[in-house]
Amino acid sequence: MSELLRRHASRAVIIALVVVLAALPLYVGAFWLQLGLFVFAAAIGAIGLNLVTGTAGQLSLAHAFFLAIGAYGYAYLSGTATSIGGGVVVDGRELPPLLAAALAVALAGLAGLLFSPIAGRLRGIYLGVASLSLVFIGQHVLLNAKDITGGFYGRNAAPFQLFGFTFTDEDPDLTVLGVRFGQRERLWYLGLVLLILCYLFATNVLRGRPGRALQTIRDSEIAAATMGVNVRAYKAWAFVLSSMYAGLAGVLVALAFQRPVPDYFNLTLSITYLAMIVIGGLGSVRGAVIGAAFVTALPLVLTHYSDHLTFLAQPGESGVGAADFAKYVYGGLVIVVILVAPGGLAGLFGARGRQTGVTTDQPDPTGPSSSVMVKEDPL
Amino acid sequence: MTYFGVLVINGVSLGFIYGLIALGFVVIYKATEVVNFAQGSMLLLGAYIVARTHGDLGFAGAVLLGVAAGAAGALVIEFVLVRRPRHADPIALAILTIGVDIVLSTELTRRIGQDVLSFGDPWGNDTVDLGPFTVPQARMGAMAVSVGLVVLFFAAFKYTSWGVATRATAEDSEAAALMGIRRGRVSMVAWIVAGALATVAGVFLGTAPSPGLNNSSNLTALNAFPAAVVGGLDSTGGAVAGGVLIGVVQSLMDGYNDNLSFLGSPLGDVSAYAVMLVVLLWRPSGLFGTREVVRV
Amino acid sequence: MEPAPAASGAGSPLLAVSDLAVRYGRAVQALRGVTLAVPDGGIVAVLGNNGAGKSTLLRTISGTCRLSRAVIEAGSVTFAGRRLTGVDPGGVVTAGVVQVPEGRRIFGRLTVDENLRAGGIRQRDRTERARSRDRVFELFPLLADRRKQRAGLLSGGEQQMLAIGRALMAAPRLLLLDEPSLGLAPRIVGQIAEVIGEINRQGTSVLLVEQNAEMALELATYAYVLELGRVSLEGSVEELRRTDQVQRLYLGGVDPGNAGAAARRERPALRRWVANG
Amino acid sequence: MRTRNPYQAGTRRTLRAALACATVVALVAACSTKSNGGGSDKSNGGIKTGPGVTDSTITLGVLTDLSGVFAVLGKTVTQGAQLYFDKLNKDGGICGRQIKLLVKDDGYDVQKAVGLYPDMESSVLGMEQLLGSPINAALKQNIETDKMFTIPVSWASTILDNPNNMIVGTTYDLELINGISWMVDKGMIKRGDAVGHIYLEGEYGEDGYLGSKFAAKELGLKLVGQKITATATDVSTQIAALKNQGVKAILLTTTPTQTASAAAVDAATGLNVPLLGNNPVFVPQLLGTAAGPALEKLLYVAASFEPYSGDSAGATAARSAFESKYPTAVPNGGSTWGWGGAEAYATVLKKACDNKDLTRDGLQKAFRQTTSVDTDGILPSLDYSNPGDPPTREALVSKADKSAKGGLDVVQPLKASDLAKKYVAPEHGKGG
Repeated sequence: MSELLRRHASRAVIIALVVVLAALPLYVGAFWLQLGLFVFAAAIGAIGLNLVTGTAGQLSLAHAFFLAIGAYGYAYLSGTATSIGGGVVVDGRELPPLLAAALAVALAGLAGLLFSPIAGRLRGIYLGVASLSLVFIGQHVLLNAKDITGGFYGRNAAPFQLFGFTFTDEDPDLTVLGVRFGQRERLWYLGLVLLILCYLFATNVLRGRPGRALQTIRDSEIAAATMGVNVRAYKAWAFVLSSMYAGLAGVLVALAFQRPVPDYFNLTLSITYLAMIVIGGLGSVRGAVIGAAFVTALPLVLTHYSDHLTFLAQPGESGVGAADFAKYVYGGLVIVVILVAPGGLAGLFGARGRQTGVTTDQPDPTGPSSSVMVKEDPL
Repeated sequence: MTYFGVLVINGVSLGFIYGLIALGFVVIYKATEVVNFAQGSMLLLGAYIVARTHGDLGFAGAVLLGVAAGAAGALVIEFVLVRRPRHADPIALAILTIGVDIVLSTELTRRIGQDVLSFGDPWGNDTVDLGPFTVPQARMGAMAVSVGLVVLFFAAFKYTSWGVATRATAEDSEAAALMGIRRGRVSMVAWIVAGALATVAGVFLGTAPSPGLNNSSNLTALNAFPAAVVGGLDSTGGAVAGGVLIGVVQSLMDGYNDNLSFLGSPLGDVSAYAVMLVVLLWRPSGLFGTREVVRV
Repeated sequence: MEPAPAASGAGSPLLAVSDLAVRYGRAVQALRGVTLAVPDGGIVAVLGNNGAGKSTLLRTISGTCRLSRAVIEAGSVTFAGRRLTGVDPGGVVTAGVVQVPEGRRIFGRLTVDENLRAGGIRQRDRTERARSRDRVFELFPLLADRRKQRAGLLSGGEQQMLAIGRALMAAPRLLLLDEPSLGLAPRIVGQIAEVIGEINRQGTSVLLVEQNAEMALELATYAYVLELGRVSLEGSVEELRRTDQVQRLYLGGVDPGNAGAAARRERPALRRWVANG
Repeated sequence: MRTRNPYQAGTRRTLRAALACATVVALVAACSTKSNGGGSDKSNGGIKTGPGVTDSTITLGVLTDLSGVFAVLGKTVTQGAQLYFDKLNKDGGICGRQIKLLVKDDGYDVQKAVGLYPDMESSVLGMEQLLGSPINAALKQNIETDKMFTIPVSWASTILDNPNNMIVGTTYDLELINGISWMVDKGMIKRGDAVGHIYLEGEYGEDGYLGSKFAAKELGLKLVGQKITATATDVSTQIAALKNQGVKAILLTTTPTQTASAAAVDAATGLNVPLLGNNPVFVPQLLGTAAGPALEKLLYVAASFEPYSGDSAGATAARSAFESKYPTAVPNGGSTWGWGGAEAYATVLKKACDNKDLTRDGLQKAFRQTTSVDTDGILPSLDYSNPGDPPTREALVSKADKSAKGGLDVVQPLKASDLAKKYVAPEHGKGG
């Protein structure tokens, strides 16, 4: 009975949240909308990383690379050949934006698939370090494959279009309840819808057979194998799915930036994504969203209000400014979460705590798939 | 040919510095199964102390203090953070060290700002002539000290009780515990050693031909990652060999970039990671690492 | 029931385990109130099937049960009048109790010498250490010949000797042996049994956990049978030999056609091979 | 989300207002502030005003790096600009309005910059400073859409094609062309010599390389390029490669740390050839390092603005203002340039005021009418009437010198070489 009630309450909260988010563009200014776009993109990316790192327990630092593939894939496929400065001309495929976006996501998935033989061969921390190399190789390619990426200068991403409706400031001019709907307002809804779809898909995946298989792999690959889980195939599949999520996040980033530049897709971005899922709570889809919102919004919001936050050094003063402070907070939170609150923010806020399984550092010793039982069965 | 020789010498001298950092990764990994992503910050911490105190203490005194500080910093990380969740999964602990790195490197780079901090080292910009090659004295010093430290390390690892205890723990921590080997102590010493080695590496990274310590010196630890992994994360000899290999590869790729222009440029940084990826495809546990023993 | 100090008959026992209850996680109750004693200078055997709680018992004594996240719910372990429960493994070794783990668990990448050093690591006194080493080489001359060899290259029997030798380096007063006969040829098992007897004659008490009841009952003077975490039977070896249960389950004497019992022994052995391979 | 309160800063509507708008169609435009956030042009006392302009103030945006890798540059440039506007405000401001800087720190992080830009967009008339090549590239689209008149802290010729950008000074390629011409004049290098160029991956380095390529071709030099990443701190491999080619001089478009390493290796390996760098290669802190003596012996810097120690009236005024406000700070040329840039921006604002049009379009128009910005000698006279062309082709050469304030001493005053006058970059003429 109370379980039923709780589920209803939880659903009500989520619906209320969605309604609020849908209404927000009517009230808030450009800064918050831009921030929201970043949050939607980050949340989609974090859900993806969470599938591979939180649920399947495979540390990946390559997320920035897959985001870059999504962003540049979209910019290239939807773009036209243009001169972008410094005598460089970028090529483009001029595909319809929707098709370009879908192909960019597929491309990111393909990259994940190509990497998965390596991922399948490597265990634990070796995979984490190997995935680092994708970020460096990716940066190198972004800077050197100038006729596709535009090099350091980046390249424009074509505005998104859906059945003739463009996500720009005009064409058609759109006014809703007296509020002019420009590019940011329109992209806001695109991001929101995509996030909801990605969220639902991920929760379904995790609730079903694949989710259980991934958790088993995380707890013990050997145990999973003896239980008939095709470990290699599932690991590859998790990587592909995770990179597709990253690819979609990349497409959104390209749309939000209007002009993706290589500098963005660096190791720091990968680490930021890792921080998101740890802070939110490893293994939890809701946690990934909460973590993404927190980590993305914190530095921007602190800077936005830095005039009022007297403990922060104001621009030009020496001392700890908003940017540094944000880093202390989220670096510190990563530490604190792993030390004392393995469920992350989702575990603290959520009524039922961890939603889709336990965290990596506390395998439940009573579970049938747990490594502890297999390892220490007191025979 | 002389040019090739110069590149190799540059690569080897840099490679030994990578080797020192990589050795730190490996010794921590062996003792605790944790990959320490905070190694770059530890390097920055020790070197920063040296740079700030050499005026008062002289170079040697500052280095001693810096090494002590680097070791103490590592010990604090080990004690407060890594030891507490004793049974935590190594991946969670690796992420934890990433958190430490974010906080520590933010603070240190903020303090360093745009300064280029020198160490007041005795070598300055003097050079040594080795036949047709001219090598900065500081790099010769780096090589000599690195070789010395590596030999010292290997001797300690081979012959001291700590070395035996660490290797025993790395192989079978429960059996080692049954022998009365305290894992906590093994792990403490490993972190101290890693912190000290990182500090020494940091000082050499900031002496000639580099002008000093700056706010991106910690990023060099990112080159020591491929070094440690190429050699094998649990192979101490592999760390040094991997460091030298990566140093030489980077130097050669940069030096012959003109002939490899189809690969784009610059090639130095990316080549380290490309080499690592190739090695891992071929040998998933690195060149000298042992294949992961799977216990059910 | 107060356990009889058995053969020695002298005063309080060297090791006393009383009412020990140990649990893994929430569900698995490994020990449910075990009480046993090892007299000074004696050899005591613990028999039992897989899952009876034998390994948990040894882990609890040696202080390593925390490594596998077991929780001591009740009871105590006392050694030479000193409480061992809550003492870390290093402290237990210093107190004079050393365990030879099941499956030998020698350090294969270390040399024979280094394995012995690891065993003697808590022995600070140099001359004591040398004396222990001499004693080990006396017991196992073969190890002396191979001291520079990597331990992983030794044969199974040699590895078992090394595992025992390694434990002796800490000069224990009580040696805990976890299935020393496991996976060894009968001839080797005989040799190992002889050495254990010799070690005991030199003054070290022994707690021997075995599935190989034949060997255990040969060596020991007093024995316990563990079943599902409880002591189901105990007594002097002569008494136990005569019980049907021990006959049937552990010695396989009475009913050679009992396929069930045979299978029961087969399976666990197989499982361990998988586990340690 | 932290955004549920509709009354938070940046929010100008309420639900009620929105509903009212829906019902009163005629009022839609008036109540929808977002739709005209980019240019709510009003007429005020005969002066048309745009966003960021009130009766008493003109607010300008500064999006800079105060906590990242270029924090020191961002800080001193901002300080220089603020000092100039302080002086200007004391003298009565512009159009009777005080100039206010709205400063935001992006920490040289692209996402932060893109996220903070909309925060400023509606409350500033233009951007007095936008630091960082990747950030300028990422915001290019926004700047164009919003017609945001901007001074980029970058001297790459690639940004000339953005008509909203006001480059203060000449571009990296022209700095080097002038510098190389000067070296030839001084006899440091001659036709047929090999010259090395170590340059950074990215806009800055590659723009410098454009200039050296041109100069080498025109002057019959053999150019040997070595590209490096920004995080490299040891350039001994690159110097070895250049030594192998027998170079007679080395050009640098690098970070200061790399400059010091280059000087140290250059001297230490006995190569001892002169070094010529672009204006960002040097910070005075380098002279305190072990590379100090080598730098003093070998390093020349080409720039289109005076160093901190410059003796023009403008540089002197900037210096004395800086010294009295920040007596303990380590000075560098950033504040001097910041002062000059602010003066250039103020020149355009004054022209817009004369035109009675303080809107973004008005600023744009005034910008193109600006044919000579006079910064009292900090910079050469700047002419912005030809979109896509650099405002000046002049550069000066200074030498590393410990005894000079700010560490640089001018050895060749501002001058445009014949080669510089002839040079056409790929972007030239493309603006507007």
